[in-house]
Amino acid sequence: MTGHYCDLSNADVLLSCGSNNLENHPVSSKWVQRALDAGATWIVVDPRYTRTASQADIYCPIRSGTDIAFYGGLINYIIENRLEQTEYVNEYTNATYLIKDSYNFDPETGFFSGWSEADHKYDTSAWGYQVESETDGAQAWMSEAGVPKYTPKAVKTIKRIASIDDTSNPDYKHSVWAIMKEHYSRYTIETVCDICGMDAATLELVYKTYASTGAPEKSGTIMYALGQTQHHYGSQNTRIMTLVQLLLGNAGIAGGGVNALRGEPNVQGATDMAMLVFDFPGYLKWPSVTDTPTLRKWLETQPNAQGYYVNKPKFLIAGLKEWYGKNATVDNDYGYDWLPKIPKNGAIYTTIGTFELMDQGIMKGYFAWGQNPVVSDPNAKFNRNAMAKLDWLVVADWVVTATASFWNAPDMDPSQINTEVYLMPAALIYEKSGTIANSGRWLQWRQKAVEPIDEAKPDYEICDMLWREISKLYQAEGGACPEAILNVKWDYYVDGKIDPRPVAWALNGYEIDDSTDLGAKAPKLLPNFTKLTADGKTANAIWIYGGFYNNNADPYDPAIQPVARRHTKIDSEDGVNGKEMVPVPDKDPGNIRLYPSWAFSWPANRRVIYNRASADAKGKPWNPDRVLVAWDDSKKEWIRNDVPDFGFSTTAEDGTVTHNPPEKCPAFFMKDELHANFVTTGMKDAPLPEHYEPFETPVEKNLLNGALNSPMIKFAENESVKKGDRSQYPIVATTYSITEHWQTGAQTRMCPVLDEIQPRQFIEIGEALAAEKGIANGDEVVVFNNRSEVRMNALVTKRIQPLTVQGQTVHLVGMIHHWDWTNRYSTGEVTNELTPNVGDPNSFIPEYKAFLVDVRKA
Amino acid sequence: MELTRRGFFKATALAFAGSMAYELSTRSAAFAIDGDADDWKLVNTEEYTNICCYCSGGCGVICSVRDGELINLEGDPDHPINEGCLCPKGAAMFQLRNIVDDKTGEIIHNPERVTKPLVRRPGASEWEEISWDQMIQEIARHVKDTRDATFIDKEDGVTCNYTPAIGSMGGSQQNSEEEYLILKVMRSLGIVAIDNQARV
Amino acid sequence: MAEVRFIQRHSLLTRIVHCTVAVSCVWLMISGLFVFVPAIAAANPDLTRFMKITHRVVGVVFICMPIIGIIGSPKGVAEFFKKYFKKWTPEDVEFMKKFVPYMLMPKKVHMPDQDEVKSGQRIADGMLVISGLMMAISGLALWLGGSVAHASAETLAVMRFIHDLFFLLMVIFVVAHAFLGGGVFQPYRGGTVKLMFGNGQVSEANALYHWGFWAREELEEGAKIVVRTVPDEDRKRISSKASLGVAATTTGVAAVAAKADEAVRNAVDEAQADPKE
Amino acid sequence: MATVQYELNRTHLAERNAYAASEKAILFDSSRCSGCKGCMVACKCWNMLPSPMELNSQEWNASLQCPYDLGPNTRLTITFRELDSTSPYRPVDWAIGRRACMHCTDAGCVNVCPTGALFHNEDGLVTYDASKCIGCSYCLGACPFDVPRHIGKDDLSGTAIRINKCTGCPDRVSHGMNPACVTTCQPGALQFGDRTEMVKIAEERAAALKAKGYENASVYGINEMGGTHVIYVLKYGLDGYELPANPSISWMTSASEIMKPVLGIGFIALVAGLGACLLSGIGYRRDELRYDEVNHDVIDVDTGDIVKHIDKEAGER
Repeated sequence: MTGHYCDLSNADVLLSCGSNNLENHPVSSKWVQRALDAGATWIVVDPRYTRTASQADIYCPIRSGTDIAFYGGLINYIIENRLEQTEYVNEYTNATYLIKDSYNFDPETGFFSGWSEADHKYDTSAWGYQVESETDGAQAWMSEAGVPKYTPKAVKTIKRIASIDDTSNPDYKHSVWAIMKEHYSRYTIETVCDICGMDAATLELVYKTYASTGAPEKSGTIMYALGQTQHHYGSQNTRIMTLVQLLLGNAGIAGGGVNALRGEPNVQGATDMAMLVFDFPGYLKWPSVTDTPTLRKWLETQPNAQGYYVNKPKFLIAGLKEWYGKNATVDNDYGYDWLPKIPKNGAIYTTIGTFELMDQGIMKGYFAWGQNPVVSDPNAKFNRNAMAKLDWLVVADWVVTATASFWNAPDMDPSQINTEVYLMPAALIYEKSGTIANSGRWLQWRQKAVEPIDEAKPDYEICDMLWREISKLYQAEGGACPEAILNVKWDYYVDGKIDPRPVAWALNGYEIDDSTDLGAKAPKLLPNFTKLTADGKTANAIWIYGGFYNNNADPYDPAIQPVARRHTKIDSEDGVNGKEMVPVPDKDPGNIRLYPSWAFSWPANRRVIYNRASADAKGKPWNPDRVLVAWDDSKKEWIRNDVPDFGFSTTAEDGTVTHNPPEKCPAFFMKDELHANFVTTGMKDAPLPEHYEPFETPVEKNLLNGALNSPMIKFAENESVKKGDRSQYPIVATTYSITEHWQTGAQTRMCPVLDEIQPRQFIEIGEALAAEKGIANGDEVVVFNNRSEVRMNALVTKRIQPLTVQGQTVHLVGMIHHWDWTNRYSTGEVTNELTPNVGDPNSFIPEYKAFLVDVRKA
Repeated sequence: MELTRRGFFKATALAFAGSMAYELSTRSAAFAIDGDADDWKLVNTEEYTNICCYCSGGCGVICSVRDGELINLEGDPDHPINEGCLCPKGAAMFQLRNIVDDKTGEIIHNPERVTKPLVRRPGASEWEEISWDQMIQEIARHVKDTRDATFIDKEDGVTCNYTPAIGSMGGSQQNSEEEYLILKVMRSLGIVAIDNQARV
Repeated sequence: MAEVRFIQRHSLLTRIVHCTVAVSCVWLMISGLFVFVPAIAAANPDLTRFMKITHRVVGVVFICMPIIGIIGSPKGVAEFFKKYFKKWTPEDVEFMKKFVPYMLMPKKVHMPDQDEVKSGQRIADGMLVISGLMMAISGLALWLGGSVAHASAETLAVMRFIHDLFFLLMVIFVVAHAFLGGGVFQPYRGGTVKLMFGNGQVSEANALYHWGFWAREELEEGAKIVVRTVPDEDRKRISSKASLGVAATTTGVAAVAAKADEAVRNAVDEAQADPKE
Repeated sequence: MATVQYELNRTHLAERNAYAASEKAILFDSSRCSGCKGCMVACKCWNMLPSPMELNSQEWNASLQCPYDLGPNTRLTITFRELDSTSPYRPVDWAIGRRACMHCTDAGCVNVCPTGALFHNEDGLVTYDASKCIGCSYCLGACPFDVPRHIGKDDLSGTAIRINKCTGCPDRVSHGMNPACVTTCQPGALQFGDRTEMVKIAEERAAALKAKGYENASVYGINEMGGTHVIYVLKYGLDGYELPANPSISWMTSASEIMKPVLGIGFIALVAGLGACLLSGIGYRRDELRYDEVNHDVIDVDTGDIVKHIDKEAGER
């Protein structure tokens, strides 16, 4: 989320699209209701009339997988009716930037310019800016001792038009605004309805209502979740929401933003921590053979030329220092080469690809840390058969998950499976302490309440045991590249026992020298990430967490750290570190529910990111009742209810602090161009989101362009995918969660009370389709396609209505996916046996949310 | 039927004794509810704050603990996000550890949970128990064998130091400190196939 | 010494069934009161719970005994019921007409002769049988419907109403029956209590007073006549003083049960007619 | 790592609000309820009520309404009804309701409870003392909302069962906390407070819903059963919720209640009447008779007089 949960209450219009937020993020209901009580309007766009929809003011049906058409139509509606927040668009976005002449989109083919058929990818530089001039990007710190030598990028000045109304400018047609306007002009209400299936009156009401937030003082928020992202163009789905929010001036304001309601308790943390193939903690790039084979290459390509991200070298080098400790020096590129580099075919190592690797016999060993991919990954039947080719499998979990017992699935023969499987009993979340990041980026401290039962252990202890044993083996026996292992710093001990607190120091960042040993003595914690350096004198595992655990008064006491604040602040005389927490006088400055003295919100305890955009160019808030930051011209300083997301002050040599005037504070100061982007080169598959049909679509053609699927769809060519055709499988299926259960159900089906309040797996079927198929409510049905067939009970309901798409009636069914063959209280079958294992080229997310099936009565 | 006097008394006595015995035998059932309001459920409990383990809302919870055992778990009323409220899953977090036995009404550890290390040997159809030490030694050996056999140190002349043969999945359930340790172990082994629940 | 003639009116089986049913009925009433009267139950929940158990156990006895009786002597039961459905004679009608005046003025109002079962008796016993039956049915329904059968709340409410209604009737007729049958009422004194709680015999004098037609028939027929020799002073007592019944009623229902037990024992021992005081 | 209890400057759960007895009520606003069932779980967890543990043993009624009805261990359930839509902007009027004890002022269950196990507490809520319950089940039939259930071994003895229904969590309330269901409700569909305040909020909410186009929106519980202590805001009117239009204690139950005084009076009258008879009979001494079956004469034993001759020829008996 760019905002946070409580901030939803500040919205004038709320839009849930691709998120069944009341069911799957029930806490959002509290804040949505507060917004409604204050007079807000709530729109829910969903293929199903959900419990969420039942609370909304406006419900708009939509065919699964057509969100870009829906939002494209909204963009067209906004631009055509000039409902955008013009000043915002002119000041804070790249709408006035000029794009190269090489940019083009051909609706006939559905391809943008830059496509290489041979490489099967776009050359995204074809969508770049027209550069006016270049200047040297070197900064003073880059030449200090200890900083690796590299040539920084040149700072480019981009050609612009005066404003989006500068239509007489001969270059107007190359402006981002003109390109965008033309691109979405095809997305008329009629076309959108013909694609998405809703009626025009409803759609227009939705557009009109949401576009009303283009008024400067109005805020609109978009809540989305996996309904948006789990498509082979899921990243573009997310991007187009950003475009809408930027057009309406809803980004960076209270009650605005693009708000991903994330699905796992610490998936935000896992993403921050880069538990992903291509990332390094803190959203940096992991080294790869192709782009960043050396540290120098990394430093020359990854940081921006200007904007705050020019500091990325500091973050990477501090990260390497934390990784390798004193073994990382400027001479050995801070250990860069010990890190594994992503090979050329990196995408194959993401979740869908790993099962292909197992199937091919390449992947022989597998760890599952509290995850249950045998149930949660698409094409599950293929996956569990692929897993049978593993030599060994290690699962850390609370229960015997389906992943741990894949060999015991009803259709598997254990005697033929030679995988050695280890199940490590893990401690529950209240049987250990540590930090968790929520969707609103709040880092909060968990207190251990009870000892783990029996022999269960926290994951950190399991990790430690494993690492020490492996290190011991390499120490004793050598092996392949032992230095990559033996040079790793592993000193997270308190009194000789592994402990999350020293790890928290690492995440926060600390000063180092050669004698630093976290296991022996607490280091000097850094106050925040601005103190990180690229000279090897600071260490930090993840720069964005800088400042969450920074109280040097007692680094062993989490309770006096920012992460543990409870409407309290650290009591200190010097303003830096103190002994204890004291209550704050005002827990809600500005009355906009930022709660800055509760826990810590990364980055830098900022609650709403891009918050400079909440005020106009002169620093005057768009809405005086919802002030995040405001420029007080009389005092020449910034009023700060939130931590400013811009360089609001300058500290002189003598320590005096002066506030920077608004015109020197760009709103998107982290970006290379200091402006938010409508057209981008940052995505692999399109500079502007364009509608494509799901991999398995019920329609014959894409009404908006000549390509049915996105040209860059991943894994579609794999044999295991077994694409189904609309003639064979005419029904659109989608998968989703219900409020009573969670993910693969391993965790919730182990709670008898949850099995009691929702005991069965079901498929929701509209009354018309049920009648056509002779299915009565409660009947057992078989849902099938080329990949598998799954049995479950039908829940026949009025809440799913057939849609008319391109003149034909399209039926939709929805399946919950919380069941498998394991568990002693409640069992079912694996819905994901039906979902296609194809994915998005940017995020590699699978397309769970729109595929084809047929249904028959069992 | 000729019912003799003696026979009659015997029959009556048997019927009475039988039904009385039956009555008495059924009186021992334990009750889940003790209506006695005097014993406050949270008496002498210590409270620990924690964060819910389901969606990413980050709702605060309070664990009430007595004599080292979890007595109650509910929303943290001071928490600004959830203000003491919890959804059904969050409200059921107590049951991850302890449940009420539907036969006896007693609080028991959830029998579905795994609390001992287990191994499933190749070709076996059952789990067997194993010690932690033994399990860690075996896993470390597997990791080393697989890594050493498949390690690629250079690709097209570029140092790459990776193994394509091991994958690591997961991390969204752990605390951030643990995520870092898992990441550090896995990456340091040369694993590139690292993924978590972010996509599923 | 004098010879006194007795008529054997009730068989042993009849007496045993009646006696057990009577005792269990009393017990059911007492234990039922615990649920019926909130004050009693609220004061003693544990005792009430115990009473509830006994209510069910004794209820089983209450229901089973008549069934055992039927099984033991189906013909007897059939004959017994036949008597109750006999056509009413003018004397029967007269009896009913005179009943209330007679009860209030026994010295002045006199009853006509009666057959083996008086018309008033037929009504009273009929009501007792019906009440008992309804209590048994509704009781069983409440019991089984609340446990194994899971009856609807409405059914249970109806059953409870029936149980309460017939409890009311039962109380009235049981008390009246004891008042008269036990010989508390002065004109009824004279040992009729022994008909059910004793040897089942009625003296010639009592029989002639209560069931004139029947007594004379039996005496003429002679089959059921038993002749005993009793001391002179006792002869009077047999015919006119049934202090047993008086004492029992005045010391409470529980004492009746005790005395009744004693009476049963006496019957079993077939002691010579010399009721202990 | 040793367990360290960090002081987090937290208000102790048990000492949150000062408790003062007054007439209280739970407010259920169906227009805010998202049907998440968190309340059902919180109720079970706080009150330690078990759920079925046998594999797949929980019944499913092809509905989101699970369990479908209240049960021995289920004091609260959320109901779902799909009504025909009254707006073009939704396919269905989806009424989400709540079923649990209504805590009536004129509570049938309290009236019929023979042991006083069920009673109104100081806050006006109907709670019970399980130690006084004898499992008579009378409350089942007395409740117009079909709420009370019994737990314990469900067998012939009936001795092991006790009433089980919503108590309003008096233990929590007296410790300054809200009932478990109210505490956990994320969207604020459940509130707890002074009844007058809850009624006010409910009426305002119903008016606001009407203004928003929910024409059938209404408030339930203000006057029903003498005023219930659960006040409902019904978004789609009464039809969508499992609530009777005019709840009343069934005549059967009322009649049963009349039975007690009737019996008392009847018994007293009977005893009085019989007493009168007894008195009137004092001093009466009937003549001892015998029968001469040969001459068909009824003879007074003491005097030897023939009292009556039976003329057999004439058909006398």
